[in-house]
Amino acid sequence: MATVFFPTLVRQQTGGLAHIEVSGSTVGELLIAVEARFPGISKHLLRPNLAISVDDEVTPIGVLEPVGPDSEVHFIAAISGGN
Amino acid sequence: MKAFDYAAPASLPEAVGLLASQPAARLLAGGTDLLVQLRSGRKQADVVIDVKKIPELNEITLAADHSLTIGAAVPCYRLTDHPAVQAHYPALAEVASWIGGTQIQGRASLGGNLCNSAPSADSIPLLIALSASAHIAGSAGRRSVPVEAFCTAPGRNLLAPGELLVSLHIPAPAPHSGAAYLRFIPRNEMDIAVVGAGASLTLANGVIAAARLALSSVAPTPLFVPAAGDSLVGQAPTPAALEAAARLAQAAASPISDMRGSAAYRRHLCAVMARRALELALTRAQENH
Amino acid sequence: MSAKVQVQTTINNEPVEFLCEPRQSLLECLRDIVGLTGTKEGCGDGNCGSCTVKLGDRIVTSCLVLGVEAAGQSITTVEGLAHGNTLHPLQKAFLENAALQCGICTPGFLIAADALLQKHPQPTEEQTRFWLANNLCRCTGYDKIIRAVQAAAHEINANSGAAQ
Amino acid sequence: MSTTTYNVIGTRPVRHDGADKVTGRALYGADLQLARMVHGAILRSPHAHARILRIDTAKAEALPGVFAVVTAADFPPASADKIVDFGEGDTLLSSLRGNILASGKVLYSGHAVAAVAAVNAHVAAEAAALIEVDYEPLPCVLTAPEAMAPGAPILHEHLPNGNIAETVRYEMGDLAAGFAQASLIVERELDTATVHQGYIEPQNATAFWSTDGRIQIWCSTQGSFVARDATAAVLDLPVSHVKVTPMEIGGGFGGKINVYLEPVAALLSKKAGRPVKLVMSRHDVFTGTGPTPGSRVRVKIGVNPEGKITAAQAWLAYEAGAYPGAMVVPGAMTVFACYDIENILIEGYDVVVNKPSTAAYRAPGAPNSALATETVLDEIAEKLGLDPLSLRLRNAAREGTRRADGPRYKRIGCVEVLEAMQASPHYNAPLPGPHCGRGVAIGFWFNVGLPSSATLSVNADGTVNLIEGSTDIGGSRASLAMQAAEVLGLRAEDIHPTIVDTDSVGYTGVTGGSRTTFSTGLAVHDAAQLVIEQMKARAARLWAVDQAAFANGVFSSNGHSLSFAELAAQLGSTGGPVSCSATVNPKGVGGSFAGLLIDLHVDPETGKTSVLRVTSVQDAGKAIHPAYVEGQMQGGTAQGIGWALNEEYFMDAAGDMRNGSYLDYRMPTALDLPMIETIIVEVPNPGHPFGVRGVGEANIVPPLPAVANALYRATGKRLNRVPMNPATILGL
Repeated sequence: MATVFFPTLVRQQTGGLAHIEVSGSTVGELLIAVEARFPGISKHLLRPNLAISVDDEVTPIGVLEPVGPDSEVHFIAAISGGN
Repeated sequence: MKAFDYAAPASLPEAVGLLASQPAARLLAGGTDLLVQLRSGRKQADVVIDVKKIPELNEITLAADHSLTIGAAVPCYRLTDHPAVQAHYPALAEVASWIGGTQIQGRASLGGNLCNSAPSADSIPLLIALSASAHIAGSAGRRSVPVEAFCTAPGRNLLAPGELLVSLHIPAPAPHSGAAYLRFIPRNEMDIAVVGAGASLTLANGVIAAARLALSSVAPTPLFVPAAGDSLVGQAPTPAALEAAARLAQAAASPISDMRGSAAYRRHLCAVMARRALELALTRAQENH
Repeated sequence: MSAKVQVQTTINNEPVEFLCEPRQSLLECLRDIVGLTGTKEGCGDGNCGSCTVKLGDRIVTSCLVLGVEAAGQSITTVEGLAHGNTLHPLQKAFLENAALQCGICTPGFLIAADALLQKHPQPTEEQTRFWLANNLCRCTGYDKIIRAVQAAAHEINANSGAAQ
Repeated sequence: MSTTTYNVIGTRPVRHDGADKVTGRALYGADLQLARMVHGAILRSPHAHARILRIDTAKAEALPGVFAVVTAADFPPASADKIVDFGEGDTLLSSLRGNILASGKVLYSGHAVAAVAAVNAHVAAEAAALIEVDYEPLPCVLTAPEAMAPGAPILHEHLPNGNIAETVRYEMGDLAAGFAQASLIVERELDTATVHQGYIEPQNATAFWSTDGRIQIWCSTQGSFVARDATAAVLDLPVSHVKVTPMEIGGGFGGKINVYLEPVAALLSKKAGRPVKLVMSRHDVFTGTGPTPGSRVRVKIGVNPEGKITAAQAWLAYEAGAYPGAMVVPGAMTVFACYDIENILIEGYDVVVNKPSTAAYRAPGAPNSALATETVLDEIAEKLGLDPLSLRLRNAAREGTRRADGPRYKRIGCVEVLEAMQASPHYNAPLPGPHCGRGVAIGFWFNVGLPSSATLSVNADGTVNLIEGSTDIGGSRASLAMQAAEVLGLRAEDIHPTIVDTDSVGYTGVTGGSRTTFSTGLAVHDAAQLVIEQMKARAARLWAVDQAAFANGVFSSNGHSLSFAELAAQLGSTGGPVSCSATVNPKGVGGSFAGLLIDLHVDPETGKTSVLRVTSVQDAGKAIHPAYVEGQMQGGTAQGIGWALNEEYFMDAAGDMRNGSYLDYRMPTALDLPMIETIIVEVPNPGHPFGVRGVGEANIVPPLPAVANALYRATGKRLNRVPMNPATILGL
């Protein structure tokens, strides 16, 4: 089971839960499981300003990114940058 | 910038005549203040009169007694590079190398610095300390005023309509005299004095025979503080005496707070810069036989 | 609009005549009328040095000179530094020392440094920094610019020594 | 550390655009001259906060020589809450437009209100002054703490939480338990002033709106595609209707990502029927573009007697300026990013105030927050009697360390940077005398990936043309060409890089986020490998063999061999030219750590600081062109020192910037800095074939706290405000 971590401010939707273990072969599949547990949470996670990090790498393909059974998924602020 | 005409008279009478006939004229020497002011809209002109072609305004003349006449349009670099100025007026050569940067010094003049009449002008406290006078020409003739009387308010001076500054005259330095100008700026160059101090000091028989002190950026005009210099006359040049004179200068200051420094900071700096300028003037006086 | 004025100058050793309004700066005249856009405008008030040109025997910020004032004078801009296809030692030293990043301040630095080396053929670091203080660079922290000026001075002196 | 040997990478060739840039031939945006071109000027608000009651442009339009006048009313209609996203995060269209030309209210002094196109810039300025605007001035609010206070003037009615546009929060472990384990807790609050990137070339844009409905734009931008997409969004056009040609760019540092002039020049061109050029004045750059946020940051750190951090807490409020989008999120993400800490709470607030809408500036948000963390750690080291670098090493982030925002680090170089600082000659040299102090600090920046494209075309003479879309701000043509040359077995000089318009190359993200050498470099690397594959096939065809090999610049098989150039000459007869493209959107971004050592002298009577010695240390992953890596480190260090000591937006109570010129903004001159020593650390990034991390940004993070720490050592005072200028140092 992969672990999906919730950003601190999204934990209002999870009753304070910081992470959850769910099954799936892509981030998208994991999110379907997460949404089933916390209806409406996806719109707080899938925002243009949030990047999806799988196993500590920001993925450019978002919900299409494959995950393994030990994967960690984070939703982190998208960084652009200045020089 | 609004449109204007340009004239470059070749003689003083021609310039005076032009000025008299053109009420909205502005004089251009180095242009390093004027063009910025015209571009920003702070000043307007119908005609800009370039005074650099007038011979009298372009001369540096060291008389036999070492008194110095500086044409109002002489750019700073010519003072810095002038061997006689370096020899007899080291503080003047120095201040001319501090106004703006290298490029600005290719254009800016002490005459322009005086006529711009900014409270922060670097050269004015030194000119006051050196007892310089300003030679003025107008349709009513010529006159001469001490530099300390020249500025009347920020950006204002006693030039009447139709008058222009011809030259600055500095009397011959006394034996055993020295002068200095020091300014405080947060950067090391290209900055406006938060506080500046000009000092001159003459020694005779181990005591101070004469002293003059003036400050910049601490009052609506460059500030001559006669009491500070007077307090030193007849005294031995001790640190305590210099410090006391500096305190008198500080007491005379009425600084404001702005983007370049708070009133409290400026007031603090008055005493520091005045004392340091006196110290350097003293060192030079002691070296000047 | 005031009547335009015909101005005769020598720019980079070539006679150049241009027609300008009295309010136009030398910088505008060089860039917009003569077409020499190598000289840059960074501030318009003489504080960045990007528009530095040599006017007569002195460097000036051309934003603070009127075009009409240049009448009868000779002007050197960055376009006039190289001899044909041979770069000036300063230009070469700037390239070899990576003394430019964005390059916008470079023309002004080159003209100012050229004047420095004419006054002080082997300037100290302090002299170099003091002379160039009217030229702002925001990319390099000045380190490589100072090194490039010193390298160019060495090269010029070595060559002039060899020629003697 | 890097051990691979390369032929080209790591050398210092002359940059490809160098000759153009030292001879004045390089064309920057303001240098562009087009037939029938006219010139624009922008009218800006004199008020920091006011309602616009009426704009009358009649007098301006009537002035001889005027071709067009535009206001916000000229934007095409769009729904008020439309959101646009052009790859850099989402923005409300109304905010984007509102900052370009104000509508309804002006939100800062300098806010653009209207624009004019006229026969020359002087007439345009005269016409702009003839536009009549009636304002109803409103109270303004200028700092984050004031804007967050109850009863503060409200900038945007649509924000649900007053002037707080966004809140960010990161929590890890058990903060209370962590502080309970601490034997020493230090808490400090520090303010920083608004500062500007200070690029020497003012913003400029020239636009021509053609009769076929397409717009061509030439401008100074860090990202031609972002400029294209933003302009299209603002003008409600398909992106394919806009073509952006990036001109040479005179500095950016993050400040030339946002769009200010391009849509205005386009609107003016549409009305005027001619190309219109807009060039900002220096004052406009200060007051009308995005500086980087002022901030208030509070940091509390607890340590045990061994100096291990047991808990860390931060509270950050950043000034977004007029529209949401302060850099508080990256500020919060980086505040403790250098350290391995179990128990963390970080709260951040993005606060709108009546100042120019802020923009990125080199590691945006990170210097503000690192200032607090690194000065608190300095105090802790002093109180524990520990060497400040040893304290940091004891807590340094390593591979596997979890950051407060969630992910764990891959291979990073934080420890290596600290060790290089400790071993440096500078750190082991004595201070020169009294009133001197040495400060140290470190900092982190993520760096970014984002899409990049490149095309390589082999010339018959054995050279290769490189077509790319990353504007070259600091030598990236060279660092990209060198990566191509390394793969192709050529010299850097054999590659001819050209930066082209948005119609002529695949999508390429901004030159920003320290990403160009990494991401565009990867595109170049991939395209070069495709070239090699195709050329190997040609060699095989030529020699009638199944396959050919390529090594060290030579194609070979069965005793045959041809150099790259020799084979290039035969491409025409073996099937035609070879040209390969690659577009990447990479993972594997490697973050960079940087450190600074600085020695200062403070004049105790005036408070004036002199910078005596500086050493900048940074993990580059792999330095492709070491001279330009050093250049980035030196430049970021100089900017950081300027920020620390003297730079600031000096605002009066009415919200007017009183020092909007280079004279009074006080950026460092050549006389204000010593030589800047550099130590390049190379811990290769496993996510890049050459190990590149990117070096544009992390170097500006340590200077603020390093200066503060050095000032403390020199004066005995812990200052709580940047700039730490002479008056601040004396408390006057």
